[in-house]
Amino acid sequence: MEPNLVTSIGPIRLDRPVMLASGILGISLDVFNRLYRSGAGAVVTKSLSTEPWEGYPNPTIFSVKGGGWINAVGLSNPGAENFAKMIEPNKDVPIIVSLVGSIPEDFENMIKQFEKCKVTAYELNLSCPHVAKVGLEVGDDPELVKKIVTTVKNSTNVPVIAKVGLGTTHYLNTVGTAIESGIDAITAINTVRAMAIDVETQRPILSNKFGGLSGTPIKPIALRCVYEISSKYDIPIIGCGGISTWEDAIEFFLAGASAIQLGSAIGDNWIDVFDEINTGILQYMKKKNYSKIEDMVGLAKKS
Amino acid sequence: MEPNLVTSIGPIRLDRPVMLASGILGISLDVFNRLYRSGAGAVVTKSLSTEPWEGYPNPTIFSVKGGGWINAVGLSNPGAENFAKMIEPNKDVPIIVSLVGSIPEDFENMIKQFEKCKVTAYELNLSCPHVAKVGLEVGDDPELVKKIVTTVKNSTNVPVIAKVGLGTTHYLNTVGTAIESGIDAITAINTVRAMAIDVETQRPILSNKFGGLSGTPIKPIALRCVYEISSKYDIPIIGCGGISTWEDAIEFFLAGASAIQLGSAIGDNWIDVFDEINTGILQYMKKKNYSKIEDMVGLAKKS
Amino acid sequence: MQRNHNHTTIVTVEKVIDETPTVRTLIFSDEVMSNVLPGQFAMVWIPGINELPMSVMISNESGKAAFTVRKHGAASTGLFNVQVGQQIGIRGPYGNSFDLKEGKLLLVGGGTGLVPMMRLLIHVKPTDDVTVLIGAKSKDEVFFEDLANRLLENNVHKVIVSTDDGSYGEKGFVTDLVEKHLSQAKYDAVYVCGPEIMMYKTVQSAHSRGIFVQASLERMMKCGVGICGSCCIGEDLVCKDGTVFDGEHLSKNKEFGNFHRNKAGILENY
Amino acid sequence: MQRNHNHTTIVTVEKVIDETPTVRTLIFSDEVMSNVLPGQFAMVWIPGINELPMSVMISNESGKAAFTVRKHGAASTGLFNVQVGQQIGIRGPYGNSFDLKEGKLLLVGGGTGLVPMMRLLIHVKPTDDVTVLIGAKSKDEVFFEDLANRLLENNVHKVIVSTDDGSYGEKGFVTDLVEKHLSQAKYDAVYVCGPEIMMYKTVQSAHSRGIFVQASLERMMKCGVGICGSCCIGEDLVCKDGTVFDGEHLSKNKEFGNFHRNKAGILENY
Ligand SMILES: Cc1cc2nc3c(=O)[nH]c(=O)nc-3n(C[C@H](O)[C@H](O)[C@H](O)COP(=O)(O)OP(=O)(O)OC[C@H]3O[C@@H](n4cnc5c(N)ncnc54)[C@H](O)[C@@H]3O)c2cc1C
Ligand SMILES: Cc1cc2nc3c(=O)[nH]c(=O)nc-3n(C[C@H](O)[C@H](O)[C@H](O)COP(=O)(O)OP(=O)(O)OC[C@H]3O[C@@H](n4cnc5c(N)ncnc54)[C@H](O)[C@@H]3O)c2cc1C
Ligand SMILES: Cc1cc2nc3c(=O)[nH]c(=O)nc-3n(C[C@H](O)[C@H](O)[C@H](O)COP(=O)(O)O)c2cc1C
Ligand SMILES: Cc1cc2nc3c(=O)[nH]c(=O)nc-3n(C[C@H](O)[C@H](O)[C@H](O)COP(=O)(O)O)c2cc1C
Ligand code: FES
Ligand code: FES
Repeated sequence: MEPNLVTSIGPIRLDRPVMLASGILGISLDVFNRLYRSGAGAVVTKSLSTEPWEGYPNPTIFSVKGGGWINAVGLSNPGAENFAKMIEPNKDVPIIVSLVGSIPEDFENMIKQFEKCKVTAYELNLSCPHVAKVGLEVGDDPELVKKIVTTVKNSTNVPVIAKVGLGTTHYLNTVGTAIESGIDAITAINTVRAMAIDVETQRPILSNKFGGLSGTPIKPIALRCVYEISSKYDIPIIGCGGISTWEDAIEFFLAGASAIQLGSAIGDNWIDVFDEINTGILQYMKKKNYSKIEDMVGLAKKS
Repeated sequence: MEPNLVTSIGPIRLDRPVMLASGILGISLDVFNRLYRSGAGAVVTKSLSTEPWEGYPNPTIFSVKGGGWINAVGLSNPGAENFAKMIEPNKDVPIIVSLVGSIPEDFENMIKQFEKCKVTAYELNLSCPHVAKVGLEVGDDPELVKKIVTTVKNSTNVPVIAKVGLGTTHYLNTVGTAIESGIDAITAINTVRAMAIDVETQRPILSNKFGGLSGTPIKPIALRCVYEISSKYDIPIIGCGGISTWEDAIEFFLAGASAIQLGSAIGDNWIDVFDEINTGILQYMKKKNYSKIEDMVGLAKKS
Repeated sequence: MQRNHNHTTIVTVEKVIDETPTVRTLIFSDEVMSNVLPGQFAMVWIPGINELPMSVMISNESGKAAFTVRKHGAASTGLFNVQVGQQIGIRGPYGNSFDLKEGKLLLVGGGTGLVPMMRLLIHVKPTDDVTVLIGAKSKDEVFFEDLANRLLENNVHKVIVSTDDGSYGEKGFVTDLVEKHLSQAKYDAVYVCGPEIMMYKTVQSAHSRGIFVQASLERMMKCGVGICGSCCIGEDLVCKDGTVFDGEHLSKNKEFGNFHRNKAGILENY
Repeated sequence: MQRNHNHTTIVTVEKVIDETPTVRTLIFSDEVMSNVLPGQFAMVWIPGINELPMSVMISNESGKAAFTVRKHGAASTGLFNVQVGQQIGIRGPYGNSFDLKEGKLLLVGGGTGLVPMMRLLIHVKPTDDVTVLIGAKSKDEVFFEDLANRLLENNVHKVIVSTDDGSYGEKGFVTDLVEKHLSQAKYDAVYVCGPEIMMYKTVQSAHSRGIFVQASLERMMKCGVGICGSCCIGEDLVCKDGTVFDGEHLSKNKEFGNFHRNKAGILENY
């Protein structure tokens, strides 16, 4: 049988398993359409807040000598309301709307804005490592995670994903809390808190000093997180972190992810990366005689 | 004034600020002598336990495509007693003895073995991410950290360093606990828990499945840890993680480290790396008109 | 080791030239930047202040390059205020470049949009017949007129300035001049860089006549490398797909000439 | 993209040859490994079992290489049991190689220590006069005698086997043969690989006579890349500084011939 790339992440069904990660090229419907045509199975929007945010001043992104990027864009975004209006015309693209907020009501209010939109899922950003009062600061507080996930699950029938990362509370506990509160899937991981200093001018380079490390350096860390989550919990997982080749994608499937997201690879290889990875996955599936992505999910745990 | 490389890490005074990190080439006095002659300011021994350990079966080390290494040697070591005998003849090399254990008595007993040895400092490994019941599992338990540091400080006059890393308890809390308990300095960071899967054979590559990521990928993470520690606490810091060039070394000094350690760079550039870094630091100091390492420690926090 | 264009290089400003009360040119040594193509830009870090996209200006000394900056908000004013001897960080070059045609060429520039035009001029063939139209608000704001004449001294050429208030050169908008020139002679190609409305009208004038035209666009740029999305215009990313687009492509883009995105990514009218 | 020698490459075992009841040769295709220098080794991963250092054996087909393994503990038995069609992972080649001299050469090998010797033989010049001494416990354990003769068919050569029990070839230790040969004729160089005591005595015999001698050492190897330290002998790391050392250097090393380190890193007597 010819293999196909269809995958299910719990209630979410996608024609292709490689998505655009949140925050990368994620502010315009026209660009979403282009990425979808380029092979992305879904696009995750920039994390949206109740109000528009300008984000931090530049420099907001830094290219690490050893590979990867450190960014502190500071969650700049047009706000949920503006964004919802912009994507209203969307018919074709599976859009996953990423949300940040500090209290359950933030999320509830934002979801209301999207009532007229085709939304494939919501992704709760519980893991941005460089903005105060949202992201990781929320993810690190188990009580708050419980309240937010419960509230969001009560306000929508659209599937809800929690995105976790390395914070001060162990991400496995956050995953556990989210599952107890009814989450549909987990995205792991966000960027890892990091920094860079310029030796000539002797200053931190990013205007925010600290940022999030993404790209190839974090792949081995992200992979172990996916493996640890899938070993401990029975929950659909979306792997994210440093994926840039089809081999990387397969590693994440074998570790237990049903789909993957990528961002930094676009900065290195531009948007052709989606097609390259899709093609590589299909060839691998043919060689190993798999008909669907599911056939390989979690295989590395058997050994 | 001609700059020199002398540095003080609290009570520890070294002629050169670049040390060999624990676990790298760290089991033989002859090799320590060679590394010292090659430019290392001190050598940290392999982490020693009360009894000899064989460690995990091979594969115990994996070279990551994007750079860096994942290792799970499993703290193989000849045990404190054998090791102490071996280094007894040492006169020249500043040796920092790294210790792992599960309870305060383990550390106390090991330190007794070294009574006849010239030991520059003890480094308590509270952060190995891949061996059960020691390392991070100890570092993640604040009560245990308190007891161990207090016990060790009571059993020796030699300076004591705590080595921290990214675990389930936030490392900044571990640092705080260690400081309250009388620690003399902090080494940050150890390897970061990670894994690799072979897509052909579909298995985790390391025999222990999980290992610790070291080398260039973790540099931006280690650097932010040093910056965070030095911003929050007044404690001498030894920076460690992904350092492979003199620029890396300077970044760590600017972030607040008084000395640095390196390991993985040896796997990439062999032991000439010590001399290269020493030379680069001296040139930088000349250019910036510094006479001693201390002149640049923490400068990046001023901006 | 070859320089990775994404890694910031620190350079020292060696000379500062006041072009107008609000525009300065800062010269520095950098082999890579001295050789960028017309239309390419750099991300310029002013330590402690900001980082912003800048077209790379030519220098008359080899191995050197420059930025010509108009002071505006925090970032550009920060760069404007950089003194001789101070260090700035540069990464790039980024973006594509103009497609150089031969024959009768029309170059249209306004303000710092003249920067890529000056770099274009060092690439024209001696056989090209080149007309440069410079638009400015008033006499005070005119710069690079002499430079353009000097760069074209071996060509059949004209450099014409127009000011909105007529205080120098011809009176009126430079886009009216464009319309006039295109209706009076047959041009082989038109190149434009400047305020969006200037580019929009120039592209319209040329494209409607079937003349090859290219514009170098500006949009909010945070990363410069195709990651952050801040520079999108329709489905294009100016930093990766541009900055240079041709008239054919632009005439289908609904945002060109009408909208741009602010720092939060919200569409705003021009 | 060129292969990074530290990244594991998966290859499939294509053929297995029983050399003795406890020694097998496993052949696989790999351009890089087919061209390694004599003395170099690979780290060989048997998925799910272990990873161990192996000298790279020659193959008579181009583009192919092999491992000749004696079953011993878990790792080597795992490799010994790999079937045709099974996959193994390889990284390397690691280590330095023998310095090839010309003239009258003496090669001394025991057991799987013959592997680097066979690779040395494909590099000797047709004008070299080559003597190969093979040491084994008993007749059952003798292998590569025919291969050595075949590889040397265009040279003036001798291949002499000795067994401890005299069940084949000459009776006695191969090191006695070494002593005999070195005292009877003038050799230009001696190369040895095998059990440490064989290497130690061979080095002594040659070095004490001022003859150039090199040995390819074995030590516990976990990483193969100079990180873990498990392969140290005195101040040398066998994986990085070796595996080949010359007699001059070895004669000053107090551990050579006397001690090796076990898996915990404890010095043990040979
Ligand atoms: C490819 C490119 C080349 C450029 N070349 C030059 C040049 O050679 N000389 C010159 O003076 N200017 C140039 N600019 C414009 C310059 O980057 C902006 O004017 C400057 O960033 C404004 O920042 P500010 O903080 O001073 O102003 P702000 O007060 O922050 O903003 C003023 C306006 O400038 C725009 N802007 C702000 N930040 C950016 C940004 N990071 N990227 C793009 N636009 C921004 C916005 O439209 C904003 O409304 C170029 C822009 C681009 C995209
Ligand atoms: C550079 C080099 C090349 C080698 N080439 C060959 C070869 O071509 N053919 C062959 O059969 N053998 C070769 N060996 C030896 C082989 O690697 C060991 O015999 C094997 O690792 C033993 O492992 P085991 O688990 O089977 O035995 P164990 O029972 O674990 O150990 C048996 C003995 O082998 C040694 N040993 C164990 N593990 C290792 C290890 N990882 N590295 C080195 N020594 C070890 C120890 O001295 C131990 O006492 C080579 C070794 C080295 C260092
Ligand atoms: C510039 C940039 C902006 C990002 N913005 C967001 C965001 O708004 N919300 C979020 O959940 N993750 C954000 N991320 C994290 C990515 O979605 C992703 O988790 C991370 O980059 C790791 O994946 P990668 O290595 O493939 O880039 C951002 C990453 C980058 C590089
Ligand atoms: C093979 C290997 C073994 C290690 N063993 C130890 C150890 O025994 N004790 C310890 O505290 N750290 C150990 N580490 C961690 C290093 O000391 C160091 O913290 C880490 O590798 C980061 O530095 P690097 O990037 O310069 O290698 C080991 C690292 C490696 C690669
Ligand atoms: S500036 Fe970030 S995508 Fe273009
Ligand atoms: S085998 Fe690890 S250092 Fe040689």
